Amino acid sequence: MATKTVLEGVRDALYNEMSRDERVFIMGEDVGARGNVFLITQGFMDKFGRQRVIDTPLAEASIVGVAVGAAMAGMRPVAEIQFADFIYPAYNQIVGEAAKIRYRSAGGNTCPMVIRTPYGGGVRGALSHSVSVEALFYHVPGLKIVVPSTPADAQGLLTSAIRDDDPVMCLEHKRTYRLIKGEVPEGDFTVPIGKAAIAREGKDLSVITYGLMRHTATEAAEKLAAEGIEAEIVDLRSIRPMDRETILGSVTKTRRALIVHEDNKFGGVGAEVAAIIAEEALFELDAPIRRVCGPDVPAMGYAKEYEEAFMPSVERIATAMRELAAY
Amino acid sequence: MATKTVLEGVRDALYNEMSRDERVFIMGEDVGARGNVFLITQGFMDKFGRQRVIDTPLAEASIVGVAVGAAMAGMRPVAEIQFADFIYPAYNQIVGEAAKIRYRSAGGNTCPMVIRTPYGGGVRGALSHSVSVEALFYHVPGLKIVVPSTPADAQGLLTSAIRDDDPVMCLEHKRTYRLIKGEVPEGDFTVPIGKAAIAREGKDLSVITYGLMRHTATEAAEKLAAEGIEAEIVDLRSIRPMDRETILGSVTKTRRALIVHEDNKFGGVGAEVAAIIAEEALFELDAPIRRVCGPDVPAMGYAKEYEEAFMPSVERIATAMRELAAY
Amino acid sequence: MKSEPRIRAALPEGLTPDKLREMYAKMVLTRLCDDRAFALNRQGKIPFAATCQGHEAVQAGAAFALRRGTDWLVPYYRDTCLALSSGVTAKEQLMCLFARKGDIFSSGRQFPNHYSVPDRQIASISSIIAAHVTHGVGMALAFKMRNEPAVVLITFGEGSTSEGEWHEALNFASIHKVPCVFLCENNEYAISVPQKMQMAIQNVADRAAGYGMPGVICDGTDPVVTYSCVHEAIERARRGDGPTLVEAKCYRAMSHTSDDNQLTYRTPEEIEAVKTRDPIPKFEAWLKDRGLADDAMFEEIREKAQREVDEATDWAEAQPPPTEEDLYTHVYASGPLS
Amino acid sequence: MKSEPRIRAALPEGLTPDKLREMYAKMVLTRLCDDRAFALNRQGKIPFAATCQGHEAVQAGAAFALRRGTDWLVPYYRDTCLALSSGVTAKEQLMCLFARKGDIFSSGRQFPNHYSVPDRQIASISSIIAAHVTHGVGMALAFKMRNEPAVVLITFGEGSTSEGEWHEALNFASIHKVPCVFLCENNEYAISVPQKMQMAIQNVADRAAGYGMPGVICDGTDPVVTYSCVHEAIERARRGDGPTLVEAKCYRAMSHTSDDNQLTYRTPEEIEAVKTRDPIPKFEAWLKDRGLADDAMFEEIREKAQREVDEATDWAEAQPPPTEEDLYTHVYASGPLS
Ligand SMILES: Cc1ncc(C[n+]2csc(CCOP(=O)(O)OP(=O)(O)O)c2C)c(N)n1
Ligand SMILES: Cc1ncc(C[n+]2csc(CCOP(=O)(O)OP(=O)(O)O)c2C)c(N)n1
Ligand SMILES: [Mg+2]
Ligand SMILES: [Mg+2]
Repeated sequence: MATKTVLEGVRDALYNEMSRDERVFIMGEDVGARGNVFLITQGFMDKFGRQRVIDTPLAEASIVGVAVGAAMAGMRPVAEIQFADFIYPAYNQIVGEAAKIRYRSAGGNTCPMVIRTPYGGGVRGALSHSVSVEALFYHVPGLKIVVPSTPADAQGLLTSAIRDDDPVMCLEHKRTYRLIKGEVPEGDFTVPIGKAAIAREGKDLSVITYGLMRHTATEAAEKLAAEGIEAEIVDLRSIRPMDRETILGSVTKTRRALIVHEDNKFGGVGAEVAAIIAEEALFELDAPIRRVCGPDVPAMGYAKEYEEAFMPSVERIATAMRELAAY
Repeated sequence: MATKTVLEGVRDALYNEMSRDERVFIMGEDVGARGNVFLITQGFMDKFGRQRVIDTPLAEASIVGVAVGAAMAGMRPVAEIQFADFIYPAYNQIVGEAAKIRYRSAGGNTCPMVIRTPYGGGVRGALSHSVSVEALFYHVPGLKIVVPSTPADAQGLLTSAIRDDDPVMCLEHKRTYRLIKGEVPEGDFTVPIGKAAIAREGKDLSVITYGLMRHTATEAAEKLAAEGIEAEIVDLRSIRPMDRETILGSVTKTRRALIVHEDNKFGGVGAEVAAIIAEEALFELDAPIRRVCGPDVPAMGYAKEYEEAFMPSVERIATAMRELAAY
Repeated sequence: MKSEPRIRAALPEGLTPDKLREMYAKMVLTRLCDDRAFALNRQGKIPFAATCQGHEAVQAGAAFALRRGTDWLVPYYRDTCLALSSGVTAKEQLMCLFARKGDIFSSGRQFPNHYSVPDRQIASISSIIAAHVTHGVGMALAFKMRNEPAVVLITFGEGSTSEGEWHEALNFASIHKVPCVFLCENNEYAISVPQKMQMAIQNVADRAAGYGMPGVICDGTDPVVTYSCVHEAIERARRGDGPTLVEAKCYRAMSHTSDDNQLTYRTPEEIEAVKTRDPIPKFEAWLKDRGLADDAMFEEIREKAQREVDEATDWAEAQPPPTEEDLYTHVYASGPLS
Repeated sequence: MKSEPRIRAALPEGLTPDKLREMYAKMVLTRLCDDRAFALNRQGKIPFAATCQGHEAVQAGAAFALRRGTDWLVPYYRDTCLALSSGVTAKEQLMCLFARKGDIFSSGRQFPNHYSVPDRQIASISSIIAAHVTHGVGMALAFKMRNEPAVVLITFGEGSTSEGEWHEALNFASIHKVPCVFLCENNEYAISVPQKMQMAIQNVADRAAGYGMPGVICDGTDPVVTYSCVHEAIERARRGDGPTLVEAKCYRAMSHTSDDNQLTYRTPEEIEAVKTRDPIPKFEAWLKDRGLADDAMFEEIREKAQREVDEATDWAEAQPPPTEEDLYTHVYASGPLS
């Protein structure tokens, strides 16, 4: 086991897969000489050559569209969108094209590719460098979406994504890149897409979350442990497919469900989590389902005050946990 | 009261608002000489002139983007996307721009515009002329989304949308255009955005739905009435903002909730409806929440068999209602 | 008849009298398939048909410029003749019209003419205009990365060049000099919108300069001229000299599709006028003029094609439709819910 | 000093000696604001700064070509000098750097330089590259529909011309001959990506032909030359003759933003070389050469600007930040949840 940051996990997955498989290549803005704006691909151009580490023009639809074509022709492209806020121009290629190629050709063509992008707030990224985009894509059959929150998951899920035969979006919370450190297995390993993790065991309530909020919620849980409340933290890791068994297993055990995400509440991923529980475990619950999420405003503002008011805090989560446990 | 089709309701709203307010104009593909592919704007070019009925180039991002700019400059554009499946290239303009202009400029700029588009299946539109797109937008603060299902709502909601000071998406189920006829008030009237309608009163269960499914569900309800089960049909009409009171009022009364939509189930609008109920009325329920939706496959196929297997039918809905009532 | 060797010398590189006659045969086969589609639509047997009448010459010419078995085609929905000239059979074409389960393009999921025939190097497309253009570029990038000799032919209408994605595709392709050819089938309309409402220029080919690539205009009602232009562009791409934008001027003989009515935006005079430009009689005259074919041969070709289309129709109509279970196949490699 | 009337005759239409000195003053004020932003960033007082060093001349020239109070500006994030030359004050600029509640552009919601000043005809933009270009076209369309005399100036970097939306905007504008001018500030880089990796052409202006509009190249380190080109384009638009694409060749003197490090992709020689192109001393020489200013005047202007920036900094820093409630304002006209 080595200790790495999330960023290093991402880098190592890319590096190892490019070393292992000639079909894998990277394309995106500033991924070459600059080595990506977060320095994830620093040194890659020298190691793998300009042909496999392509600095694209500033045009997201073509970053994804060209990658789709390359995937159809047998490559394994990893397309990078510099910040998730810039993924909108590529929406047609992701939702209208990549997600439907296998289905529309009845398996004649396939689209094994990865779209990676840093998302999320808490880094003073202001209105256009802070967005969460998972809810804008998770409704789309044909896509898979992973949201790692630890270095091991970042590396293992991205590795799985690159090896997957279908298009996978890998959403990396940019605040975790350097903040979150953790143990990562040595050598080749993967984390399966579609399996949630129990980040912390507990018996009094279940907190279902993902991304940076796994860590914020865990902090809140540690606080509550001192008060004698043991929260179970379920880190979804995959948003689509979603691990219904783990969610339902945890909720059935604790009989209380709190959903936490940074993204806006209305129509967020938490809505589907709540719906699954309400459909399948309604009578196992001793309290209403509760969501702690980002507010329903258009964006996270630049000023520190906006950011702090937007992001679910340890305190807000802890309060909700306490109330739910006492219900 | 006059009897109209949904299509006529849409046309009359456009016609009346263009007559009433010089700032209102239409832009889109084939809206001019052709009078729109469904003939909604037939004759408009002759009446209002080429300047106010603009045949655009085949480029959706600019249809919306130019409309956004015109709205910022004080006009009231109605941008048409020919089929909802072609809205993806305009995603950036809708989600990244229109929705955020008021917020990002702290009210300095605003974006009063309408985006209308026909959506939905059941017309043999195949893979790229059948999609439901509401769940891809309803998560976005700053947008409003209406989904009329009757001629009166089509006219009244589109009129409200055009008069609204913020961007409103008007999703018109294309199957309803000529199929659904109904009474429409004479003269100037509006239907408020954000208010659901009780399409049918009942005491045994609530069916929460919208769009074409309002009619399919009502048919199912009539069937069940013969068996002594009285279903209440809630037609959301607005997806964002969503009428929580009417949903919760109905569910609290009937103690059973069935959500029906044509769109894919996972992460669909029904997820948020379920979440709202599970948060606020969990202990009012006598049965788990249930959803009858389109299947989680990438698209509705061309062959009749695909279409029939995809669209929730009267039978499927009636069965779910029966089971829920008997729970 | 003039002696064939002398004629051959005057033919563009790669074209033989046999190939010219085959080209003609594909144009005729296409016309009959097209007519059949509209007849079936009128009979209520199929809900939708899209015509390629007026485009047969550019498509046949372009198809024969491809190196069969090597080069890839990323077509658009109006490319019936390109497909039939690239190995798609009448039976396969009719199966997609009837949306049968055995339809090899999409198993009845897509509208007609949304080909996907990987074993004949034809890529899958959606109906979303211009979305396939970057795909062709990406395929060409893959071939370049793997040092394969394949070139990609990407087609679209002039209306499609208004889309942002079209611009991005040409820009990317020219920067990276990927082996592809952009072929615009300019029929002067995007549904009802005439070219002058789509762009402030006369020639789509004028857009090539903005990408530093050659822009070539050709008479798209002449398959030999189109062949030559596309052939040259393809071999240029194969040599590693980068992409070319070829604009073939053609026309649309009918309404946009079976759902359209051109009388709402085209004058009867205009509709009559385009009929005089029919590429099939024009090509017949060309072939006869060079002694490469005569009326008897045309008749024979037509009869053979008619038999083929009739048989294909009966056969395809009798094939089974998809079933409810087919709704759930090919969602992910691993199954419907992954 | 040469007599001013003679000089004036040789000046481009609309420029007076006073205006030229004002232009110079705006360039200096901008430079000081820019330096201050980076100083504050290094001090940890603000998390982010974007430079416009190397762009001052093109921006000052363009700003003075606008008819103040009538014409609209749809700028991009690098347009500090355009904004300060169009009526934005140093205090307002500093308020956005500090993200204070009273920031008139966004109330501290957006990154610095994301102007929105409707009372001075400056439109709101996001950070999403090229998304504002169609907005400018739509504004121009509105002015045309209402028969108003306003022209819209839309600016962007050369990297932004790769975006599909850029293409769509120019295409729409030229078809409808809306009164706008597209001004490309070509500094040869999109963050780290040099022009040759962004496009296969030498001049962005070459793209104009694809839209049937004039493409003009000018020296963007010379405010008077830029003024002339933009002025001509604006008056052309105002006459109803349609849009122009103006390319001003300039350079980026520093890293992309405070978050970037240009040493990873630019050689030290290149970084040194661009410094010699500084538009401010160049313009000083131009003014002196024509007897329109002398060193004492430059000194005076600089001191005044320095005082302005210092005062603005202290004042802005002392202003209150937004509060938690401010998170919920301006979501909809009717309130946070409509
Ligand atoms: C993104 C998108 N927008 C709109 C449409 C509707 N549509 C289908 S074909 C067409 C016109 C295409 O014109 P052109 O590219 O010139 O091709 P042609 O049909 O003339 O061969 C339009 C607007 C679509 N399919 N996709
Ligand atoms: C859609 C989008 N993609 C990527 C970015 C990240 N980004 C910000 S500025 C920039 C480079 C812009 O280059 P150019 O247009 O030449 O302007 P310059 O900064 O050189 O003035 C990039 C890639 C963005 N803001 N928006
Ligand atoms: Mg056309
Ligand atoms: Mg630049």
